[in-house]
Parts: sequence; C-alpha cells; structure tokens
Amino acid sequence: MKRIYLDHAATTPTAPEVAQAMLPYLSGVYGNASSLHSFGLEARTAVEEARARIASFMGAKPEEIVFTSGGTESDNFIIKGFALSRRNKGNHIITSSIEHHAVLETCKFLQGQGFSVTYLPVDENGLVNPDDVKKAITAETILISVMHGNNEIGTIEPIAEIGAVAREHGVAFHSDAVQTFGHIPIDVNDLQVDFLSVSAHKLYGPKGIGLTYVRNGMKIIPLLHGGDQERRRRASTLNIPGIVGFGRAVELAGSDMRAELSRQSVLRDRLASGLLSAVEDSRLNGHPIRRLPNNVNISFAFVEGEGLLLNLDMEGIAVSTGSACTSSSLEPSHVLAAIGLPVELAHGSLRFSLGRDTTQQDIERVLQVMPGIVYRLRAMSPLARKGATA
Amino acid sequence: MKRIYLDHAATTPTAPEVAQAMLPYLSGVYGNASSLHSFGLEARTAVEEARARIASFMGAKPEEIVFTSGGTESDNFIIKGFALSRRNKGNHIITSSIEHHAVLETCKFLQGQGFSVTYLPVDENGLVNPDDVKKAITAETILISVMHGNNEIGTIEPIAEIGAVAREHGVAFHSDAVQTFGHIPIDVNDLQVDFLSVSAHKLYGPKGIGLTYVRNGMKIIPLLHGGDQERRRRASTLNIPGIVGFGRAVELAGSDMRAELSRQSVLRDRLASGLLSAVEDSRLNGHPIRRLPNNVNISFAFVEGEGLLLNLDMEGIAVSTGSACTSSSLEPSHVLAAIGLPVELAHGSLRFSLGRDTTQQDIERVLQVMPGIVYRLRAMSPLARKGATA
Amino acid sequence: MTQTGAYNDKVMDHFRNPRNVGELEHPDGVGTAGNPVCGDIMEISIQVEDDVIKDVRFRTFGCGAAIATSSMTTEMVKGKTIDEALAVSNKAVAEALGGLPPIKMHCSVLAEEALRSAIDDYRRRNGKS
Amino acid sequence: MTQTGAYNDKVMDHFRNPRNVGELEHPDGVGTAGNPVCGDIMEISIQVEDDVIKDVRFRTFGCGAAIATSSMTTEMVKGKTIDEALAVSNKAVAEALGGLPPIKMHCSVLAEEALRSAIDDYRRRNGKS
Ligand SMILES: Cc1ncc(COP(=O)(O)O)c(C=O)c1O
Ligand SMILES: Cc1ncc(COP(=O)(O)O)c(C=O)c1O
Repeated sequence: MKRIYLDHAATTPTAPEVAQAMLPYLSGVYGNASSLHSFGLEARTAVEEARARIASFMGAKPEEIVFTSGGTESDNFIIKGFALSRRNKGNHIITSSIEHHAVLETCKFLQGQGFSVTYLPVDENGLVNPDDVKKAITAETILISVMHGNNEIGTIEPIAEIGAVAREHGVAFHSDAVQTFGHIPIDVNDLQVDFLSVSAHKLYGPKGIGLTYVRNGMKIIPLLHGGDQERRRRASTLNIPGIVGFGRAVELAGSDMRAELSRQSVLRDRLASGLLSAVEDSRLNGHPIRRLPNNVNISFAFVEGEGLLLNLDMEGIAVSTGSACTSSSLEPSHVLAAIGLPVELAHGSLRFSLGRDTTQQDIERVLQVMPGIVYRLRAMSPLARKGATA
Repeated sequence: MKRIYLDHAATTPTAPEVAQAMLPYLSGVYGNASSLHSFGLEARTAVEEARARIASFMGAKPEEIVFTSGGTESDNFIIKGFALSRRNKGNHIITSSIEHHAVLETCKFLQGQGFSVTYLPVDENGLVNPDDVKKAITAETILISVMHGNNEIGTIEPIAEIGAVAREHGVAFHSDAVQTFGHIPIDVNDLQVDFLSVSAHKLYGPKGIGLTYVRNGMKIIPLLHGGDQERRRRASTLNIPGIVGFGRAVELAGSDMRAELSRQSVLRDRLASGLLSAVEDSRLNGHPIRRLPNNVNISFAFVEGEGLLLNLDMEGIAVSTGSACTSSSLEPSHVLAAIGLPVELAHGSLRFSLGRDTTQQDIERVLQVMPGIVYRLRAMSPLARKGATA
Repeated sequence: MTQTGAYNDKVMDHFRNPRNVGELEHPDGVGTAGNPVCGDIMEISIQVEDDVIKDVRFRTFGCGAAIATSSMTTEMVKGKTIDEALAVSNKAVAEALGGLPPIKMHCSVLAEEALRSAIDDYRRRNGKS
Repeated sequence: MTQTGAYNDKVMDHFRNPRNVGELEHPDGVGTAGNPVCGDIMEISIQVEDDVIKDVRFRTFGCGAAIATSSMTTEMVKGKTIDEALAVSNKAVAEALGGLPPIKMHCSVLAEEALRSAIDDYRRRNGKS
C-alpha cells in the first residue's frame, strides 16, 4: 500500500537535493565557522553563501538573517528579546488569538514577567482586522506579532496592512512566517515587517534549523547568550550542515514555489469540495480564498478527530487533528475556538496539508476512503442523529 | 600536504558512522515526532531509542534528558530557567571565573535582571576550590554552576566534591560538561549534579544538537516556550536526524572512550613536553595532571597567538588561540587571566586539541615545524630579548 | 497495515472492531458519562437478569482510547453480577488492553463512569438505591 | 598551501614576508605604539635625509593584520617626504592591502601611530617641534 503523507504542515520530507547538499558537511567539511584556520574558513564560506541566498529570497540583507534552531526559537528570541530590550519604553504587546503556541506561550510567560498582552480576536474565517490592531495600540505598545499563515486553518493574514499600521504608529512588527516561507512569495519590505520567524523543516529543509529576520537597526537582547556568533545576536557553534541544507531548500523553493502554489491550490480545492460533498454535516474551516495553498481543514460533525486520524492511518494516510505539537493535548484547538466553532465540531476536525509529493491520485484516494470512515465512527457515536449517514 | 586538525575542542569531525546513522532520517523517515500517525511513530521511536542510550551512558533516566540545540542553549536553559523558577527563593548564583561564555554571559544577563552572581577565582592551575564554593553559599544561593572540563586550558574541576557541598547545603548544582562528555567517564550520581550541559558536535556527533540532563524533581522554566515537546521543558519540532546522530555518537564513545582516553593522553603529554623542550620561554597552562586527555595549552613568550595560528595554518595545521567562539575577540582570554598569566603571555597562547584521528606522526610534525615558526615571529617582535632564539 | 503510534495492537483491535456497539431496545438501565467539551461522551445500556448483566451495548464519541476502553469494558462486564461489574476498575480495563499511553489513562475512566451510571439507573428503576 | 580564513592574499603575503623588519643601527627617529594588553606593539625606526624617509625598519608584536599593516606602511612611506608620509592614513594602508576584515581595521591604526611617534622623535631631535 502506498503511504500518503498529508501532514506537510507538521513537517515536510527533506528534499533529496537538500540531503545531498548537506552530506559533504556531515563528513568532509567539519570546521567550526568561528575558527581562524582553513577548516573554519570552509565552514564560514558555506554559511555565508547560504545566508546570502536566503536573504535575497526575501528581499533582505545577509546581515539581517540570524540562524536559529527553528521556528519556536525564532518566536521566543524575537518576542522575549525585543520585549526585554524595550522594557523601559513600554510593556504592551499585541498579538492574535490564533498564533502558534510558540508565540502564545511566550506571551503568557511575558505576562508573568510584568508585560501586558492583547490577544486580538479573529473573524469567523480566522482573519485579524488591521483596524483592531490600530485600536489596540497604546502609548505602552512596543511590539505587534501576527502570524503570516495559520498552521491549523490556513488563513493568510493581512500582514502588509498590519505592517503599515505598525509603521504609522512607530511600533515594531513581527510575523511568524513558518507556514508561508517558501510556499508563498515573501518580501520583507512589501510586508513591512521588522522581524520574521522561519523554520527550515516546513519547506523541505532539515529539522533543527530556522532563522529570524531582524531588520537592520532593530536592537534585541539575545535568547542564547555566549560566544560572538551571528553578530552577537545568537551564540552557539553554527549548525553548518543545517544551514547549508536550509540554503538549498530555499534555492529549490525559488525554482518551484510559484508552480507548486498553483498546482497545490488546485488539489486543495478538489480535496475540500470533494470532502464537503461526499460527507454530510461537514464544514471547511478557515478562509475560503485567503488560505495556504496546501491547507484543508474540515470538521466532521458527531465524531472525534483522533478516531478519524487512526482510521486514515490504517489506510496509510497521514493527517493531523490540529497543530502537530499539541496533538497530544486534550483541549480543543484554540484556533478553532477563536473562529467560533462549537467544541464538538472542533473535536471532529482534521487538517490535510499537501506538499510537493502530493498527487491527484492521492487526493482521489482520500475522497474514496473518507466517507466510509466517517460513517463507521458515526455509527458508534452517541451524538450522531439516529440513522445519520456519511 | 596532509592537513592536521588539532582543534577538536572547537568542534570534532562528524564520525562516518554518525553521518551514516543520520542518512535514513534525512530522507526516508521524516515524520514529526509529535504526530499520531505512523510517520510520527517512526520518528518518535528513533528519538526514544537515542534518548535511552544516551541516558544510560551517564547513569540517568530517559525522562531526565531534554534535547536542545547545543551546549549554549543547555547552559542558557538551565541557568536562566532555574534562576527564574526560584526567584522567590533567592537571587544568588555561584559560578567560576573560567566558565565558557555561554555560562558567563548568561550570568551577566541575569545580573541585569536583579540576580547577584559570585564568580569564584581559580588557582594557578585553573582549579576551583570546593571550600571557596562552600564559603560563597548564602541563604540566598539557589544555584551553583561549575564546568566539568575547561575548554581552553583543559583543567578538570572537582565536580563530585563541589556536588557534595551543593547537596549538603541544599543548593542545586549545574555543570557544563561540553568538553568532557564522551571523553572521560561521567555518571550523574557520582558527580552529584542536578543539571548537565552537553553538545553533540564535541564528541563526533552532529552540530546543532545537544542536551540538558535535568534530575527528576527539578522544576525549571523553559527557555523555548511553545508546544508540548520534551515534557514541556523544551518546545519545537524535534531534530530527528540530529538526535539519532547524537545517539550513535554516544554509542561510539561508549565503545572507544577508555582506549582513546589513554591513547590521547600519551600523545598529549608527548606534544606538551616536546614543545616545552623545543621552544625556549614557553609554558604549559592548566593543570599538569587533572586535565582533558586531548588538551595542550602553551604560551610562547614574545609573540602573538594569531601569528602562530596563521603560520601553522599555512603548514596545514589547525589550532586555536583560545575558545573558538571568541577567537575574533581582542581581549586576552578570561581563563588565562584567571590563572594569573601576564597579558603578553596570554596573547601568545595556543590550544592544541587532539582527537580520534590524531596520530603520533601528526604530533611529530607539529614538533618539527613549531620552533621555526616561533623563531620567525620572535625575530620580528619588539618584545623578544635581543638575540632570543626559539 | 501500518502500525499506529499511540496504541498497542490490542487497543487498536478494540478500536477497529469494537464489541457490543449500539443500544439495547429494552434496556434495564442506561447511563452516560463525559461531555463534548472534553471530547469524550459514552452512552451505555445494560440488560440485567437475576443480578447478572446479560447484555450490554455502547456508543462512544471520543479518541481511540475512549472507544477501545468502552469496548473492552462491555466485554469484561458481560455475564458478571452487578457487584462484580462494579469491581471492574478502569485500571483493570487498561491492563486487559495491555496498557494505555499515560496521557490517555484518563479516558479509561469514561467507561467506568458510564457503567456506574447505568447500574445506578438500573437500581433506581428497581428501587434498589 | 591552504588558504587562510581571515585575510586576503595580499595581506597574507605581507604577513608571511614582511618588508623592512628589524631596526636601523643609526636611526634619526624611533617610535612605538600599542601596548601588550591589547596584544599589539609596534616599534619603528626611520632614517631621514633632506626631509625624505630614506630607510625604515619595524618590529611588531601582534596579529596578522598588525604585522601586515606594519610591513605595508614601511613600504608606502619609504622614499616619501615627512609630510607625504604623515598623509599616509591607516585607511590608505588597508586599501593598499586590498582591505582588512572589519574587526581588524583597528590594527591598522597601530602602524600609523608608531610612524607619527617616530616622526615626532625625529623632529624633536632636530628641534622642529
Ligand atoms: C506557525 C508556526 N510557528 C512556529 C512553529 C514552530 O516551529 P518549530 O517546530 O520548527 O520550532 C510551527 C510549527 O510547528 C508553526 O506552524
Ligand atoms: C565548555 C563549553 N561550553 C559550552 C559550549 C557551547 O557549545 P555550542 O557551541 O555547541 O553551543 C562550548 C563550545 O563551544 C564549550 O566548550
């Protein structure tokens, strides 16, 4: 049985080209990029090539890129580091209620440290209203953090508009672009962001490497104190194979992003409409149009998501019940709650996230098995209307 | 010309077996360890195998291991996280004046946050005196952090004795074991530590992965907030290839550590005594006996370290002038200052750090070229006594 | 068939082929437990003769562990006296399933509670409580 | 030969084969700059005839950049008048070397300062200051 991976929002397969590019740095070239000798130079050269390539892909300058260990570290670094560095200027942060936990938990931590945080609501499609951002700004506001694309429901936020509001009020602006970078075009100047978080493993790069875009002139206290690496913004020996792989992944994205964007959007729409018409009492979550090209999030009434997931897994189909990192959590998704979805429906939601390797046949296969799975679980659900069918 | 790498304290070559072990996880197996489906299971299984192996290597339980991105993150995580979690109990931290910057800069940061830090002196060999630790403890003391093996001069600290003092006074104890783990035997119970920091790339493992040992029962605020990974102690998608490679590196250390310890110690002593007798006005820094099996740190009077390093590099020999991450810094090493070395001598110090791949011939080659290099630089040094020779 | 992450084979068997699904037409007692907020609801109906549970049916809305423990519980109590059935703890059910992931242990309480509620209902109907 | 990290080929050439190393036996002016704490010391001696620097020698304790800029400075000022020599800035020396890593730019000041000090000495000896 061919396994079908539809959980690219959790992590993507490392591209063969990426693994290939990393190999020399796993064996032959192993210097520490900080070392003065020739081994160090080889490492440093590889890092700076990757940095330049990645920077130019987002319209940034090489020195504006700080490599980190992933999206979570980037979010923590920016939000904590900037908040601490501006403590004397103000103590207010604005974010949205549908951010990734890496942002939300960091904000909660800061609340315990004396900061005050506004969690903006979203509309039923998951959109943050730039006017709400504007209204939330006070004299104390130092930072706005709104994600670019939501990892659960796929809604793409109006970042450029929020960025304009932030600029107008002289407030720094961070966006978690973990789900969008390499998938939809990003230019830091068009988006008017000061900080961006990115994680390589979401774009067919290696796990354990990410980056923060830090606009020139933005001062920030490091999260990792220590050596002088990354212009003293992030200490620790550089992860050379990771950075090289990240660079290659970005290069690949540069060559196929636009084509994949349209290809996956078509498959996405086929999957969504197919499921909605094949399964009664189901609904699509997230924005109908402003959404990630690879995201389909559907609620199936009367049944619980894990059961659906396990049944699909038995068919070799991998999906997610929500944000991967909290799939072991019991509370229904905070994102689905924020768009006003009743809890029973939230519990019965699945995220299908497509990727480069997803084919039309994969989609047809899902459409073929899904109704039966929902039907079986509904047959044993006390919530289903008597005689309800899939 | 065969290149000779004598900078293993900065970073080690990734062992071929380690790269081999990582390969399947760079291509075939790519799931997110948090995912419920079969792709996630494969990833999770690999992680837990590595965790169990690494834990047993240091006499710890698997759940006491928290994977991080490296030694710097581990140091920052423990020191900041524990300090914050105990803020209401006290605000005093004890450390030594020869710690790695990852510890020292973190402590400085905490001083800015209202903590008070005692930096204990060391003797002329770089040893911390456990009695000094005892005397420094006050009712406010919450944490003691003393490194296991010093990265510059190789001195091995009396960790078990300091651990006993810490226990006796009910103070938590952290040790940065980045330079010792996998090189000399470590048992967390013998050492009486509550926290340990380790970095895989120092023991022939991959860059960008490390761990923190957190003794069961020790509460600590995360450095990376976000998802539920690592029992909520460190959020972020797990770096599966990194963890698998780390596990393999520890397995290799388990099989050859004791043999390498004696083999490298012999080479180390040959290199040290050879240099001291071949080059006038040179001295060995660090403890004559209690030192890392692979560390030789020598001061060559009247010359500056970078010049030595560049000349050696032209001969294909890679060494370091100090801690790799600050080799671009202008100040003389804080470690050499702490052992009382005059600044001129500190500026003329080189660290040779041996490894698995170091041979007797490599050592002889260094002994052969070194006197000439020192001689040439002394000939152009205004500090050298007229007519001084190497 | 691919192996799934969270559960062992026995749990997966009960999840895939749950025993005693549905509801009895003329139950002697019915009970429910859980609530949709937690993502767990179980309905159970029992048929009792001479203090012995002759038949039992359930419906569950919940995760894999909730469904499997529901199924296993019905199997374990069928043919037992009321008192014996009350003595079947959620731990015993979890053990009979070969263990549950720690994070899922709370799910096993669902079936125990629903069963108690059905037995209470039976006793109430028969003036025993 | 392996390429080294911090410096370009021209810098490395001056580092490996520094010009005008040593000291003049009968200098008309000597100067020093730097101090061992910073890890940089340079001594320079000049021979002046008709206001022209006829010969020059240096000794330097310092990093590769310090040695290379010392060497390049001596080359650049040899044959120049005192005033022309004073006009040779550390930036000009760095440029003549094809550039230095930013972190090493401060080293290039060493040679400029030492030269000034030697010229001051020369002028003092000749009652010109
Ligand atoms: C929107 C978003 N932000 C942050 C993260 C965290 O990234 P990582 O797991 O690489 O730390 C993720 C993925 O898990 C994400 O989807
Ligand atoms: C003693 C010590 N601690 C911490 C570190 C930091 O480790 P990493 O660079 O892997 O973050 C190092 C190495 O640079 C070290 O030698």
